[in-house]
Amino acid sequence: MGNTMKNRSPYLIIGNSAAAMGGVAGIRGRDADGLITIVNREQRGAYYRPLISYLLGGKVDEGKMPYRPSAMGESNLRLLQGVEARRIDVGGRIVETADGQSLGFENLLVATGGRPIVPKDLPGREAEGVFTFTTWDDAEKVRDFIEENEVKEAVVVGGGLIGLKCVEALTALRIKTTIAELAERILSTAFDETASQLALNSLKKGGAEVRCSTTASRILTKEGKVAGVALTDGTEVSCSLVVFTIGVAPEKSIVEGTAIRTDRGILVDSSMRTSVEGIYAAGDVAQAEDLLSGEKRCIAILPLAYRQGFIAGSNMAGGEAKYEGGLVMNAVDVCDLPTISVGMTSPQGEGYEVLSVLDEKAPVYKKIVLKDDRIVGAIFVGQIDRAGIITGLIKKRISVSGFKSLLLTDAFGLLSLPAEYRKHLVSGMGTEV
Amino acid sequence: MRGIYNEKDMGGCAIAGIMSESGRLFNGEQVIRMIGNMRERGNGLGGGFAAYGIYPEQKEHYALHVMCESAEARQAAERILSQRCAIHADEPIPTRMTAGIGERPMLHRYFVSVRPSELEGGSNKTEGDAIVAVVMSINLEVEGAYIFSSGKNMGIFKGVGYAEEIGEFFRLEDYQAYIWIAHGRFPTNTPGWWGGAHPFGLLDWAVVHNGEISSYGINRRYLANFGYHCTLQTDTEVIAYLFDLLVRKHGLSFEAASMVFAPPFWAEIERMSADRRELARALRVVYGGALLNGPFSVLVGHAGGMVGLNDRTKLRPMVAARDGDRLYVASEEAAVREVCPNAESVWHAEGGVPIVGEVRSPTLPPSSAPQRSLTGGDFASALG
Amino acid sequence: MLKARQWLVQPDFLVRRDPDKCIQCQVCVRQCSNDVHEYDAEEEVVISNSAECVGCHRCATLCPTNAISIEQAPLEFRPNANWDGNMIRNAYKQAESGGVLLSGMGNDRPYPIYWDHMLLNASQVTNPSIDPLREPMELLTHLGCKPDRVELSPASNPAKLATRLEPQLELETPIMFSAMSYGSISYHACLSLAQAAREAGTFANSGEGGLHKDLRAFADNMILQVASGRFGVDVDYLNAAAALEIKIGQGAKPGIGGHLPGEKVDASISATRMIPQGTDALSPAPHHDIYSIEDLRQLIYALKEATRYSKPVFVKIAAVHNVAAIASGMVRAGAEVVVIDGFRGGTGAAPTMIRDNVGIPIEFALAAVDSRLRQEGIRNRASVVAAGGFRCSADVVKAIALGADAVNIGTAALVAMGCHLCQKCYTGKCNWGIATQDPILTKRLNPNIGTRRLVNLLRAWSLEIKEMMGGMGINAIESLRGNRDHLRGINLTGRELAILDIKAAGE
Amino acid sequence: MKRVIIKEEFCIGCRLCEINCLVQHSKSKKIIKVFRNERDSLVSGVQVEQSGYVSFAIQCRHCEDAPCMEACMTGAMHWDAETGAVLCEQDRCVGCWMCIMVCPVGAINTGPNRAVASKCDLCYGAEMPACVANCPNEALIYGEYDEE
Repeated sequence: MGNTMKNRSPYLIIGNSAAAMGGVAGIRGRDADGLITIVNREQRGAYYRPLISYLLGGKVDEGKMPYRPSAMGESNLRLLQGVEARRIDVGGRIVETADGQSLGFENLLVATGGRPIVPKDLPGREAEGVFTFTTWDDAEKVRDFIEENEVKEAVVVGGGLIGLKCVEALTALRIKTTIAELAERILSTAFDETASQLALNSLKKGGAEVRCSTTASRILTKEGKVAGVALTDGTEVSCSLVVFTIGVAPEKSIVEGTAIRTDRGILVDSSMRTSVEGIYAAGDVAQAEDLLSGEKRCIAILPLAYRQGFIAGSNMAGGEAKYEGGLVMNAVDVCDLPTISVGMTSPQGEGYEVLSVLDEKAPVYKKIVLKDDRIVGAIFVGQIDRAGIITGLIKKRISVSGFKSLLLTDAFGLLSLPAEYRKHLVSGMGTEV
Repeated sequence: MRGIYNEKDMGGCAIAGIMSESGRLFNGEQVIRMIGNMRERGNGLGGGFAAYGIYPEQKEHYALHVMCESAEARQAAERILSQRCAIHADEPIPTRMTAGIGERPMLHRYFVSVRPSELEGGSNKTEGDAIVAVVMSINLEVEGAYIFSSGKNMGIFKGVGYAEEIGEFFRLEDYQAYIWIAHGRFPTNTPGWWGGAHPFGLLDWAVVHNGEISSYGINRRYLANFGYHCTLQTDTEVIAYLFDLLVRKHGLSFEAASMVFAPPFWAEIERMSADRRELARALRVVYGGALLNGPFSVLVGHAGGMVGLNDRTKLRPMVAARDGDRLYVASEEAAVREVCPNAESVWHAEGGVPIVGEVRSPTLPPSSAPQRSLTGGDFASALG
Repeated sequence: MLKARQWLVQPDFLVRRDPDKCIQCQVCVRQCSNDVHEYDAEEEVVISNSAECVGCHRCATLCPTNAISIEQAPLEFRPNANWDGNMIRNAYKQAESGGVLLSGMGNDRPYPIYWDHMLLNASQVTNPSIDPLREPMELLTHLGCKPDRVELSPASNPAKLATRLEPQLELETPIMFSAMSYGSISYHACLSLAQAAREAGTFANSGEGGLHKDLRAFADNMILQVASGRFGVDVDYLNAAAALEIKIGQGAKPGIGGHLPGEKVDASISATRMIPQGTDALSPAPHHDIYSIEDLRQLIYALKEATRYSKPVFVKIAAVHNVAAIASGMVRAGAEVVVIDGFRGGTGAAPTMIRDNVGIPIEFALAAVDSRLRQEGIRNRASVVAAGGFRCSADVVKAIALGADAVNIGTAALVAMGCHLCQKCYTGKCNWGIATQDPILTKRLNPNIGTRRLVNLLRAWSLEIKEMMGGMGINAIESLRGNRDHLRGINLTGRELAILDIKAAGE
Repeated sequence: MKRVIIKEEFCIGCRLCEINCLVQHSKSKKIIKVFRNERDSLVSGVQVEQSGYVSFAIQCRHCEDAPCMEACMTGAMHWDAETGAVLCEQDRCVGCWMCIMVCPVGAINTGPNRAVASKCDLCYGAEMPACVANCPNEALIYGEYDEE
């Protein structure tokens, strides 16, 4: 116990990705050298997680993976790598680790991220050649397996963002890849039919096979190795590699059974604090307020993870930062087709207005969803320049009644915006122009 | 005579002056030695003297010194003179043959007073104004005649030659004066001419001057506004007229007049006390046309004393000394030491700061210059 | 908009585009308000229509590759000393339009420029020239009525001033900006002039267009005009000024009034001029309350009364044949500053025949006025300001030596702000953003740049004036003023020398 | 830190800023060669917007807490301590376009061939950005905001 007291850390962070990095930056913004202890399940330092598909596809080398040192903040950082945090003693303000350490803390940031979902009791899921795809290790394992077994065919289960990036990587390695998506279209959460269709076309042009409204019912094995996948539609696809990219669930096991309130993820308030004083959560594991709906919601995207971590961090260091609410948004390049989706792209219910332009050939697709003259969602496919202006309008809830007609034209720009808002933006300081 | 000499006088020269502030009389021998000492500053093309207090028996009358090229010219001048003035006496100016003095004009002097008729018409026109008018008209209209001295109880003696030779020529050792000023000339661009020599005079003003007035063109035109017509186109003449205008007519003190001729720079004026700033500004604004610009040291004599003045940036030399009741002014200190080896004080004139010598003697006749040297007032009346 | 072509009128200029240099960036297309340049998207090439070119060089100046050159249209008429191309073209224009020929800027006909027939003096040996970089060189100038003499209060010692001076305008350099009205030039141009005047310690002139409310802040450096139109004149306007100027005439159009077309009278100009928006602003040829010198006297004193005798009153006239006598009358009527505008003076718009044929050169007018006022002994009573075609500091020095207290520069100031003398001011399409009210064009004159360039011009000219004065051995401007000894004439007749009252070179 | 300050009221819409931005970021740096040979391989970091007489040039504002940096998943987008500029290290960028998605002024583009993000670098190393140096009307000024 004395030992625990001795190494009681003013700042303890569980996790080592975007949210954790945001946390470090947030703390350092207010406290230049207070000890920060980071407990990291993985056997390596912080790295740019989304790069794993590019690493697999050979688009980036390992050298590009680790965070820039500048992003880490050098001083007084204690990294416990390959150490898994097991449980939190909320009362004793201690985190116990798998290897039996007791880490005392004054402020704790839970940034454990998400756990990849693999359907339980799926026949053959234990077979050699079945993988998930969320970590650097995953990417290495998949690559090693491909090399050892000279994989020619693969099946990716789950047509979300990670799935697509994975497919892109595999096709880049000249592996015939089939993607199976349970929903009737890929990227169904981020996109509407039209956008999904354009992405699909691009994906096919990229050489991938796409099967919608179906998923794996069974892994076909041969001598304990993957031989193919049986799909719910009765068809079978032969392959020697299966990657599950169905999605991630918040990795909240560590707080279960504690006083920390959870729902789908760990519930946090606008300062990213959990229901317990001094304990914060950020990133994919956190369930924070949604900008548009105001409801608490898990949004597993990188910019929010960093922002949440930053806010948690500076509050841990005595700040009073407030989270303006999360906005779902995704940018992904589907086989050289740039796409962006922000907010509510397929509105359900009353009171929504939809503007859109479509050019199938280019292809270019732009869609804007409005409610009460305010933008609540947007999709950009093929032509995404200046999409950020729209994101800004959504975040700042600016009424577009005055320039609705311009939103989707090529002429749209800052000039279309209300003068005051424009000048504020342009000035960077709100003084000039 | 005019026309040929229609050029402004440029040159480096020597100036010298002695006065007795108690009004004691003494002869010209000392001033001749002073100017002779600076022979190197002249070139023998002109020299001259002014002496005050030399005609006590005619002191009520204006003494007009005239130089004429011919008897006809002299008659023509005399005709105008006798129309407008009463001639009380006249005679040739006594001279002696001297080595170095070559061809010489006829030199004659008249003692006159203004006829009352001359004072009619022109409002508050003074005798002085009338004499000025007469001098102007003769010098302008009479070919070959030129009045070079027109004050009371004083006289100007000048000609072509080295100053000391001119002094000898005019027998100056025979005159007794309380002020002597002298000039040795080095004309650079006008042939030596008797009328062109210094001093230049008008009424009892006598001016000797070393230097060049770059503002001459506007000074001349400025004076024309007030009826002064420069006949010789010498800047020395301009200085005499300006003294007459500012001191006799406008009643400025020598100090104030000096602030006009060699004004302080605006930057200095800014630093002055409110009253003085207001005065300096007014003088510059109003009398801009009278500013004497360019390098000069000038010595001005008048019945009440003498004044030495340097240009505002002091581009010409001038030394002053005091010893007993004597005030000495000269281009070079050596000239002073020549006649006064152990002066009580010797100093260099500052640019724009006048050296004012005043004769303190009740017996003196009224002068063109103010008695109180620091304040104004109209002295025209004093001439009546 | 399609307009019928005037068949007889041929282009004045030829726009050449070097195809090897042109990068089709279309800067020229965006900058030409006369639609000379046009981008053909199909051919992917910029083409130029010379017919509309006014030769303002905006395109050539901004072209990043200097691909554009502009020449006089090489369309030559058969040589004819009597009917030169200019005359023929004018006749064509009038045959097509049936209207009065209009021109902007000053007289451009090849009359002799007498400044170029006068040479300045310098000291050698007999007196030292002065180095203005090492010694003080004073340009401070006072405009206003001066007494003949200064009175000192008799009793006081040290001396104290008794005379109370009339209000004087103090200039740090003897150069002011000519009257240019808001309306004839843009707000940015007016602002540039006002700011430059303040920075350089001199004065700008509102012209007859009133004073924009935002320019009131600069009124201490502004001379405000009262002209025949009386635009924007009220008691506040009069009292805001540093000095007032009654405009009788203008060198570019003696005897002619002004006319600002209604389309230029927008909300701001209407407010400034105090006339309804969109109505023509007409200045009558004469002041209809001034038909004689006595009437002028009445107006002068009305203005003095209205301003409690706190500011000098200027009267500006065009240089006409008997200018000297008129000027003397003006001074006797109470004008404290007489402004003479020579026949080369600029304008926003004047009938070409008037501009090119009425009036006399400022050189003679100035010499005559200064001499006349001196002859009459009233030169002290008023300052004389010369205007109309001052191109450089030497012109200014010569004018001051002839007798001017100060000069006004108009065209030179406009040129400093970018004017290229295309003479199309009256079209309102000034590509340099000066003589226009079109918001797209007025943006082109950044008043910060305009101010800086004007201040630089005044600074440069002042330095040169100091150098020239130093060369003459003069260190105060009052010793140059009217000092004609420092001028010599060259290629002038005896009569001209006599009028200018200067000697010939060599005398 | 010095920034490019935009003076909307003086922008004359000539687009010399865009032109010179291209030249500055070209290989040859010779304007005519650039427009002949390199035009398609360049995208201007500054963009002029114009409608009627309102116009201005806009480039990356180099925000204090830049959303593009937060959103960047590769660390390509970074803050240059020396100049205070927000720079995109292109060989780290994989073209995910997160930055474009979050830039509120729309100052980042997909680059010449939609490979990696491209944006204003304040003409890194230059004393003054080309757009500022070549603005004929000082509608772009290089200076500190508080100087204004």
